[in-house]
Amino acid sequence: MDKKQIKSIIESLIFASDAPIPINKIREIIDSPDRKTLMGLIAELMEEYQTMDRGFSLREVAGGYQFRTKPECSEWVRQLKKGIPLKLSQAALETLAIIAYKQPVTRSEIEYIRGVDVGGILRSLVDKKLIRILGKKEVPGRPLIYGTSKRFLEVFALKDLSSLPTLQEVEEL
Amino acid sequence: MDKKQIKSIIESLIFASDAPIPINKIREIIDSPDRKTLMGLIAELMEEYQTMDRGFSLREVAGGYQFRTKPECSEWVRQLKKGIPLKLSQAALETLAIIAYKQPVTRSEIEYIRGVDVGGILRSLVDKKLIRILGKKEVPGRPLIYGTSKRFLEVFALKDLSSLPTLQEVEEL
Amino acid sequence: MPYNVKLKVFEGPLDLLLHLIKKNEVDIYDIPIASITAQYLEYLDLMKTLNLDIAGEFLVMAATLMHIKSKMLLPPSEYEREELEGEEDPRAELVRRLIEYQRFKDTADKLMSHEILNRDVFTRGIANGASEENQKDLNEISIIELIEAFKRVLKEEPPGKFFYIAIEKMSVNDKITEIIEKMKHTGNIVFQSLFTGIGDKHEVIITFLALLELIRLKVVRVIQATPFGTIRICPINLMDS
Repeated sequence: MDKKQIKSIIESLIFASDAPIPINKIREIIDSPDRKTLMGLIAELMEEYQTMDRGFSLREVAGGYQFRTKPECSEWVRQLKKGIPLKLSQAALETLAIIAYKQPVTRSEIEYIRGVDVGGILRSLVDKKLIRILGKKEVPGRPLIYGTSKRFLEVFALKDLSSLPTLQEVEEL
Repeated sequence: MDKKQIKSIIESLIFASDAPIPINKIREIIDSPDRKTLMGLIAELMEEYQTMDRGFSLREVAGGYQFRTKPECSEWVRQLKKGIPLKLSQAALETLAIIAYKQPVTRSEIEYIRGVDVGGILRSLVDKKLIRILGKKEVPGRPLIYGTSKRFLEVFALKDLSSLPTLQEVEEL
Repeated sequence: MPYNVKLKVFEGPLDLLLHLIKKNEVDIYDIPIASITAQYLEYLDLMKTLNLDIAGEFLVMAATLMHIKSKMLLPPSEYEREELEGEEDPRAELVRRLIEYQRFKDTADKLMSHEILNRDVFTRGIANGASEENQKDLNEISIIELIEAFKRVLKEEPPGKFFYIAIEKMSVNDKITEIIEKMKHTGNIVFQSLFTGIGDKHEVIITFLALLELIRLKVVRVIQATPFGTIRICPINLMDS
């Protein structure tokens, strides 16, 4: 197979997958190029879509690759979808941010930072699949510990947890 | 809006639609060009995808437009779909839940709780390696006793069974 | 004359304090505690006047503020001064918490400025038919769903099925007899099997005590062939006894 062909197969796989497709999954299916070459080809594709002025582009999210519509088109696509976009209250968002940076974290640790009870909020974040229960902490009382989910990465278009923006120092209020 | 922009919006709509999108639906959302112009733009897009050597193309199907992977790639796309994600029915999930919380448990104990035969479900859960046979119960008839497996812990990302949250803990969230 | 009160909703006492610090344009590292405390209490009063529920956390913070204030007002005694040598500012803990909280507030805002799925960007549309028969992808089932399934099952249990069992507290002697009887039938028994089917903590304890007693009386021997392997209980000349 030539490069062009491989690239079009990669595209078809990413396109056909229901969820972000990890590079290893692509390699399982087309085993010819080595990992490094494959990554290079995907990078080329991403570059092409970025410059091509199409309605969607190729993105790296949640440990895989996925086509997503471009933000410039959001106004129109929203009309098509009509679904309610994810609604998060300020309280839920703050809680989510704390969990993202402090995971694995217990409820009482979150409450110490926020200064308020977070019971209902945790429940709703679990229901929205943005966070998940990781297990129990090995301390007396064995409280549940929480972390963010793969869905969290998908929703906030993050490659992985290390691509979270760095927690900034507060310089001035 | 210039032509390029309209074309990219059309693309984003076709891409994001759950089903082939009819031209009238596109016009409802972007109302500026007349029907004829719009059809011309779509024809241009179809032409572009045909010549572009991408992994998918724009097709007119079932009274609408839809992106579809190219036939040349079908061999690989089929493999993607083949890697069946393990699916669980509601009944299977409930049975799994009973085993998780009541283990070690016999088939008749599960059936007593669920009120229906669970033979088939138990077999499929064993096949999926989510539960395993722990042994036989020391009662007349020596029925098999079931418990969850290591794979079960992996799926739910639990360190061990004692990390399984209790009903009460979830209620308190 | 009616007047409008614009009452900002605060996420909690820390949020309110940050607001007051910003409003007064004071240095967070040198909070004028008396005046900030006064304004904080004023706000709580306003909430009371408007019949708003004041969450307990706001009251706890009020107490904390007043405690800090008193610590800063009272000149330490000679004795305390020595004690206080090298001790930190009474406000330090609060300042740390405020700064930590502000960091997460900023981060939360930053998260919202990301390209958010189904708000700014969308994935390829997937036909609804794909999820046949309510089947759930195993990779997507959370523990919570497992628990919800269990709760559903418990709830669905027909009420007629419940019956009461008079709890009869078993004695250690009863249990000893039961274990010996069991061994007469089956010879060796697996340790775990002593506990299967026991729903009640009392009986678990009794069973264990009975086993200890049997070992002490040298009626049984406990064997484990490999570490973490199956523990077996074997009778010693059971027939003679």
